[in-house]
Amino acid sequence: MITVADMLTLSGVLFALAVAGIFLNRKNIILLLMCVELLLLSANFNFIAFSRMLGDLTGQVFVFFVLTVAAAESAIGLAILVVLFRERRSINVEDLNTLKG
Amino acid sequence: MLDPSNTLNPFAVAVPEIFLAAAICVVLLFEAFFGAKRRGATATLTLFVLVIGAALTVVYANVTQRVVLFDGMYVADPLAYVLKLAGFLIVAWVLLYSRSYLENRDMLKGEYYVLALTALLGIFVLVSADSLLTIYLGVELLALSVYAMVAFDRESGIAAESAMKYFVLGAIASGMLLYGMSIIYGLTGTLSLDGIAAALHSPSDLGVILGLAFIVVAVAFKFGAVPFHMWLPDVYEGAPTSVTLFVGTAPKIAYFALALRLLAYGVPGAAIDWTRMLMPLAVLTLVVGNVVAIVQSNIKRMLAYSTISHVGFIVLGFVAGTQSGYTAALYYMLIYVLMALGAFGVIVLASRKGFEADKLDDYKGMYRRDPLLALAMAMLMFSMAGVPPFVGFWAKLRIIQALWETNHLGLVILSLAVSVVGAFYYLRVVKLMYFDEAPETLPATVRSTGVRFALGINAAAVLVLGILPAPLLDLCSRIIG
Amino acid sequence: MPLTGEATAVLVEILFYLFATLLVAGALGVITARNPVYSALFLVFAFINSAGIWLLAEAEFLAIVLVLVYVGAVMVLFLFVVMMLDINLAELRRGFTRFAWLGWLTALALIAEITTVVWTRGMAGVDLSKGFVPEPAGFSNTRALGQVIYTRYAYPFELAAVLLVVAIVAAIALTLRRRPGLKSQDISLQVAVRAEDRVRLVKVATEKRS
Amino acid sequence: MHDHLLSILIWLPIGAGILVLMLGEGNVRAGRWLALLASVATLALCVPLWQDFSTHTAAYQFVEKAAWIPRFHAYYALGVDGISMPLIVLTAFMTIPVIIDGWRVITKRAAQYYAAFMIMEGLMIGVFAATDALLFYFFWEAMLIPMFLIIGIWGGPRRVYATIKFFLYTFLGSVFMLAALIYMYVKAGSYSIAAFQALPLTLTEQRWIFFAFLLAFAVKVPMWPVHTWLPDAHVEAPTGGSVILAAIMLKMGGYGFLRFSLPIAPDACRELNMLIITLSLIAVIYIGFVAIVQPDMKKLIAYSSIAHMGFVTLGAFVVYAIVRASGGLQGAAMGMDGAMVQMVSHGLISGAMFLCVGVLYDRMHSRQIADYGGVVNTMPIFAAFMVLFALANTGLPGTSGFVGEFLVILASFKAGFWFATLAAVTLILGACYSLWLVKRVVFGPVGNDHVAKLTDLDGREFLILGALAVAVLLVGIWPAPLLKVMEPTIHHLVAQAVATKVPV
Amino acid sequence: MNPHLLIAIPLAPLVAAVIAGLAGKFIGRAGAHTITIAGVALSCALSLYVLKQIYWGGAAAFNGPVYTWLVSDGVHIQVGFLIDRLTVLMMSVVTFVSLCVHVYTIGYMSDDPGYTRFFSYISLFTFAMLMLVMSNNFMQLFFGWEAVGVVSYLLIGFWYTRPSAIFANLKAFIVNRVGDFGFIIGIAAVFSYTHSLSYEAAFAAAPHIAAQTLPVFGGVNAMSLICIALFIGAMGKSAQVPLHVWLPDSMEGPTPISALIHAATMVTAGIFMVARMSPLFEYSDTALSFVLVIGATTAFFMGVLGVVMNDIKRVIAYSTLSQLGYMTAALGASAYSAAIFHLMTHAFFKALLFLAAGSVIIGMHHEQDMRKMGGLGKYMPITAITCWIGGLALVATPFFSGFYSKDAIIEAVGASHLWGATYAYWCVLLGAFITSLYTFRLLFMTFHGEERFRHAQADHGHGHDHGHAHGDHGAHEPHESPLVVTLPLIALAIPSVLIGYFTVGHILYGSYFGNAIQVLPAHDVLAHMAAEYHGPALLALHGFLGAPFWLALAGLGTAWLFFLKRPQLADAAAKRFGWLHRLLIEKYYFDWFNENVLARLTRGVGLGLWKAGDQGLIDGAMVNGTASSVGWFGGVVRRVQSGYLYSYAFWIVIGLAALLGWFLVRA
Repeated sequence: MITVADMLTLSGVLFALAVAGIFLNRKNIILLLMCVELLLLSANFNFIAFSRMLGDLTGQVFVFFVLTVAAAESAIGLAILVVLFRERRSINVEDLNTLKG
Repeated sequence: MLDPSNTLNPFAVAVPEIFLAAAICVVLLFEAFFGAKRRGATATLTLFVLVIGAALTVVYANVTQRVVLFDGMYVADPLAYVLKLAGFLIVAWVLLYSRSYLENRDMLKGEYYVLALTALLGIFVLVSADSLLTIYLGVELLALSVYAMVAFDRESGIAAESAMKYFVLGAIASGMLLYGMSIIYGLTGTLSLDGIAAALHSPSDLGVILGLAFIVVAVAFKFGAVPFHMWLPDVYEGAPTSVTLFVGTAPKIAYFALALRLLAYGVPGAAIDWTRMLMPLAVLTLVVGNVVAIVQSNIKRMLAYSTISHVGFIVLGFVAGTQSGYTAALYYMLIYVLMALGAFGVIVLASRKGFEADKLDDYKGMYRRDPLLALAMAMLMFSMAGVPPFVGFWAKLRIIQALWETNHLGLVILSLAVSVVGAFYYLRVVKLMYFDEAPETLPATVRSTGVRFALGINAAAVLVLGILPAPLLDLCSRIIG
Repeated sequence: MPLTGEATAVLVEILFYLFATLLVAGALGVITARNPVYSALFLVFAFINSAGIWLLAEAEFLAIVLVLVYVGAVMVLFLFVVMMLDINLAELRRGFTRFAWLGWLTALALIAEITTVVWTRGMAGVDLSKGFVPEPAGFSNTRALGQVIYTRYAYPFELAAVLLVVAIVAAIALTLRRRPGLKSQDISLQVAVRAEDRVRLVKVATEKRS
Repeated sequence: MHDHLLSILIWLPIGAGILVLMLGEGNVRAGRWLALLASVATLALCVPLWQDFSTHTAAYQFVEKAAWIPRFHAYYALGVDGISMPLIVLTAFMTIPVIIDGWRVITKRAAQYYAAFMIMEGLMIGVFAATDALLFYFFWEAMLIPMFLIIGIWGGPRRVYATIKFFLYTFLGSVFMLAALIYMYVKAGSYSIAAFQALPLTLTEQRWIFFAFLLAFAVKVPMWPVHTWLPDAHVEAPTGGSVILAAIMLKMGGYGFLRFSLPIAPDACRELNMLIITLSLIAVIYIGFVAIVQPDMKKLIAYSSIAHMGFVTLGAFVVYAIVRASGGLQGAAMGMDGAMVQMVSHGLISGAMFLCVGVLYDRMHSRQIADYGGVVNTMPIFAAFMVLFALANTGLPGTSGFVGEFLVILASFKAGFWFATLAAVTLILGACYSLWLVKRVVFGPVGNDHVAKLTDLDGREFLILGALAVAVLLVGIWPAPLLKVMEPTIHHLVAQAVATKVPV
Repeated sequence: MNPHLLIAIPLAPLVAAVIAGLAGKFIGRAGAHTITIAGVALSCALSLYVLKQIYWGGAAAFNGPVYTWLVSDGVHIQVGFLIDRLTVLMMSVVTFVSLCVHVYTIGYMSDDPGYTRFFSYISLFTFAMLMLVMSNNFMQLFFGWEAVGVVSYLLIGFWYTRPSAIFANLKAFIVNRVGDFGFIIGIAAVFSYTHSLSYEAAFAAAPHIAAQTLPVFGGVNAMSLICIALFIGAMGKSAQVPLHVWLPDSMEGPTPISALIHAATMVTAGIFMVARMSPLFEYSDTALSFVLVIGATTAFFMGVLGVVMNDIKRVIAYSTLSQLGYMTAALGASAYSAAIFHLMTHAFFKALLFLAAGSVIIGMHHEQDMRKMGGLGKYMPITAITCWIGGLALVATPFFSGFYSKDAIIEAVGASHLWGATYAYWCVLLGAFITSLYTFRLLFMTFHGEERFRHAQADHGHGHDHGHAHGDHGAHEPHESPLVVTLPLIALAIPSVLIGYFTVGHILYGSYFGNAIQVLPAHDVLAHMAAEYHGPALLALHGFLGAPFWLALAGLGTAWLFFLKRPQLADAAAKRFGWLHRLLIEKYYFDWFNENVLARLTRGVGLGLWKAGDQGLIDGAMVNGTASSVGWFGGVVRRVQSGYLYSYAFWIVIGLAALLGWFLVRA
């Protein structure tokens, strides 16, 4: 039997890995975007788990919208990435430190 | 004014959103067909839209009690009414200030205005949200529009850099928001804020803390509270100034509503937990914002840190965790937006292509270059420092009053001490403008009478509201209830 | 051969752990792969495993959407961008920051915190050790969702639409470039063309032969 | 008109200031005259204020009250009693010399200069006239802005450092006062000063409030060790700025002690009076020594201001020491009388001293004592004034400087031998720094060629120094009217100061 | 008594001073001196009239207010007059001497550009002095006290271009302020016991105060403290050791001032004050002893310095110090009448001596060094004779006024039984010898012997009295002074000789002072002496038998030997006792101490507090330190904002983890 606790633990692990990935990677911004997707995935796990636990569809509806939003978000994120790459010729996180202090 | 029960259409109170959504389409189409030929027509149209929107808001959305629509996902209440009206006006003002800036830099495009309007719609959604789902969608709608606006100047590397940072961090934050929401949903089985408020009564429960921590972090991120503030200075500095002007003003309304609805109205049962979580954040925010602002040489960045310090005050209103505190936070937020509008407005108006007017030293001898701009800026700076007779004083006073009511001695002392530190960098701007002489001839500022008039009104508002603060204070108290 | 309810449960559990293990492995792959293309593929792998778990949890519609939208669209977009940007892969070889250990440590701390809460069973009276509510026979997850999304959730749905518009507008505004030197058609000009603009009737004076 | 006399006194100069500002730099002539006219009119309006002031009551007079922020029970409430009325008159009086002083000297952004001073006059009168704590604070802080600009725009070479130091120092002090005011509002439900005075407070609360007020007022007075903004501000400020700073702004600290600290936190004051007294005596002695060695005339006068203001705080707080030493109240009112008279007198004398330095500075553009010498040879009339004011500064009987010091010393002996003895050291130190200054600047052979080319006072300068000299002598020779005006209020104040507010 | 009349007495010179001071330009020199002399003359006449009324007319003492200065804490502090026999005597002396000096000034200052200013000052001084002596309360006393000090300050620095003059006047003021410091504490102490500033109240409360103990210095008698404090004021004003240092320097002022202020009137204010306060001093033996010892010390040791001075005015100045010491010693011995009596006689003969010295200075074209004089007697006969008269009065030659007063003092001190009386007696007794020595030295060196001015002309021009150029450089032959100068000399010479004879019976041994001066029976040395008094002539004849006379004679002989007969002996003695000579030349190193130790210490403390305290600790460490540490902190925190996306994310996650962790641990 899959318990909610199992699901939550799994999502927690995913969440942590996503977070770790974000600040482990300094070479490539695209990886950061992927990590964000993982992050959203982990939240979705929670929603689905709770939705199924409660027998309430709302959670799944939420996930549906999250997926929509995530797609839109990716589109914009990648668009920004393209603009950035055109300007800087680099998507290396370490080159992204003009603004600081 | 309108009692929704008397109108035929129950959705009448949602007219601001409906109108705005329709207007977005109109503006988009207008741009597609006429935009290329008549540069600026879209801008004018957008201003019209905003003015009409404001008028419609006054007519239709002026409710006296809570109206819940869309299956509990939408709420119209006096707070929403006021914030929406403010939203229209602020964005109108922002776009008015920005026009020549955009024109100068070949950014006067319909997409910019569409994005501004969608961001405004996001704000409205947040302001009227009564469900975790609408909150999330509002946050995203606003955030995505703003990300795009920040990156809008495709010629600017730092704009893209800041947009990228903003985007990635914003996405992390919304991930956290989602995670926290999912926990809350799991604990209560509902997305409705009213339902959550009714269901959650167990403060200091581990699960509640887990969910709250994520939500608090997300909210703090949106506000720009330390240590979740790091996007803010970079975005403020990196974005085109017109966008900084936008980012620094209108969204604050939404974030306030976000915090109020999500925390204060959503989980009042665990207020003791989230107020305690906010407390260290508020302390850090106040200290870091003020202290780091001192060492800045870029005025946009300096104002960004100043924003952070103001956010500290707004968060303090929430830390108080009382009606009075929320009222104070609302008042502070409105006042802050008014001041930021003016301050960033001055930067926008002072700049020219090739001269961003974003270095502090660019303001040397400003009084000679443009007395009106200098005067307005000086008034705004004094106001931000919290010196009477300007309105910023009342904002701080109101927060401190709320803190005293809840006996937060330490926070009172800290907030006041840092505001003295803060006064320093505001004074420095005045010093540059009034005490120093300009090194060489600098480009002229915007001469448009209309825009200057708008700035005059903006600055005068800071003074008039400072001398006669009662109406706005009353309004805030009334709409928080 | 139909399995017993208990056997099904065991199988589901086994599958869950399998998928979960693969999912975590995939996720690890995403964040540690040297090549962004590999990362993207690891992510696809992770999504597919997630979809599997969601299927196990009887959230069929979302599982399919995840595969369709994410794997089919978003990840392709990612790969597309990775390719398009022509990034020097050699240079993007992975390299962790000096503070990588702190990153791992924080991740561990987060996992510890979340699991602590989850396994303490103290979540506002909600029992997390329960399984899922069984769906009634003939229940269609997709139908149930479809019934509410366009009715109860019309408002968010509209908002989602606006969001997508924003994404489109933003993507175009940010990436579409009109290069001044490029020769391109102006369709509206072509359409609006009038005969008299194109054809010039020239009256040629006849020359008298002398 | 009496119903709105105070309002007129506040808003007339402010209005005039705004008008001057709007006239702009192109109409400086008109602006100047307007400023002068308005300041004279303000002083003229002080005549009915003084005339019709009843000396038989400690209650506020000329009261006005209008709703301001009804929700917070904050009112636009004005009124004067015996301690605020003389200070208002002083303010109105001292603004005129400042306006006249700038007549020809200020050429840079003159309209703004006059506007700043006129606006400041209104705000300062507002501080003294406000009977609502919030309104008081409003004026109190607002006043910093014109002063900040005055020092920063028309000041000397280190004006930026000085003015920011001034602003931040005073700002730091006052924000904590604000905290205390709001705290009391939360407890009392009103911002009326009278309500604060009537509010029962535990000793702990009073202590906090006391320190909050102390910080605000001590900075303003200024008391040792939070005085270091003053020498800088004074040195860098233009003459008019120094005059207003010394003559009026410092008084606000003393006024604050009398109006807020003593009646609102009497038990804390009783408990901590030795702190104030000690600081006051340090101010008198320590600062006296420091003043002696100053090479800069303005700095010297600035330090002497600090030392003199020590008498104000000493006089205000010695009441507790008197009660402790003698068990009675005899002499308590005298201390406060002395403090008040000292404030008025110091306003006149320090203002006059700064004007004197201004007269020299306008001619030589130096404030260094070493650059002068033998000024009397070329400027005999000026020298006469300077010597007179310097002597007044030493507390010479017959000048106003004597009255306050004398009363305070008399009162403090009731508190104890050492109080009076240490306070009286000022007699020696005051003479040292004031007259050594005179010796080096005024007397002696012509110091250098620049001094040789000096010209004596013109009519304008003669007028203002003469008016101040008359005032200084008048208060010195016949202070009775001043004391009479204050008497009921001071008695009331003493009663408040020794009553306990700790709830039983 | 008519109060208006009394008000007119101080007011007349004040009005004159104001007119001369403010309108000097318009009324001119003649106008200025006319009006001021008229003012002082009126004052003098009225004073004499009041004297007549009070002493001979039997009018009661007047004690009443003029106006209320202020009311504070229920205390009415008034300006008012107490006119009794003591007061009126002082008024008469002051106005008379002042009048003489006014007249004398016409001649002395005739070619000074500050002519009108000078007249304004001395009239103002007369006003201030009158306010002092006529006062019936401590406030006004202090007012007069300070006012005379200020005018003295202005007059010492009259020639303000001379560095020595403006040094001297600053010194005078500050030293006086040290005295006033004590004085005001005394006043405050009196006030604290009586809650009033009137003499009346203080005198009435005297026995009560004497019973109190003040908890300072381990407990002192209140009356002792009051009296010593008040007397410190007197020490400043009356130049008693160690606050005497200003008086010799004050000779930088014009000579009429030396006569008026620094000999006859202002410096005696202290004497007057103690006499006035006799009802208080009587209750404190400690204070009286203190007064006695200080006075006697001054009398002897300052006199000694007169012997080594060469500046004619300084000799007289030290003589004044010494005589003031005599008066003070008399006060200490409770012989207040004797002190006042000596004050009066001294006023005449010392003013005379100063004016005569001034006349010599005029005659010598502003040369003050006695070593450049000699043999002037035959050129300036009137001056010489009047000067001799003054000198004889000073050395207490029987029948001269000085004899009656000074002898009485010596005897009174001898009769005193207070602690220190023996020491004091020896001081005042030996003082007689010293007085005689320096007086005759002065007379011999100036008017007799070799005419040294002839070879002194070469280096003429140093040590000027006047700072301004003197038009008359051709004639260096000494000449007699004009009538306006000599007339006051004669006018003063007459009382110098006679006044003692005629008044001693009244003032000293009679009941002149009545209850204006109070002496407790236990201290009443004069009553004891009065018992043996049988008329002035007999007293004078008896004087020839007394030790003081023989000591004076010895002084005459010594002076004659050393300074007339064998001048080289003086030099030899100076060489023989080099250390002593040096000690005397350096004036016991008082000035050295004040300048090198006290003044330097003060400046050092000031600099130290300023640089280390204000600039270093408060501004440097606290104010700017706070500012810069905030800035430093800002710089550090700013570095956290590294610009790297991963570090931003890191902070977000750290924040989350920390927040979560902290709350989970708490819960």
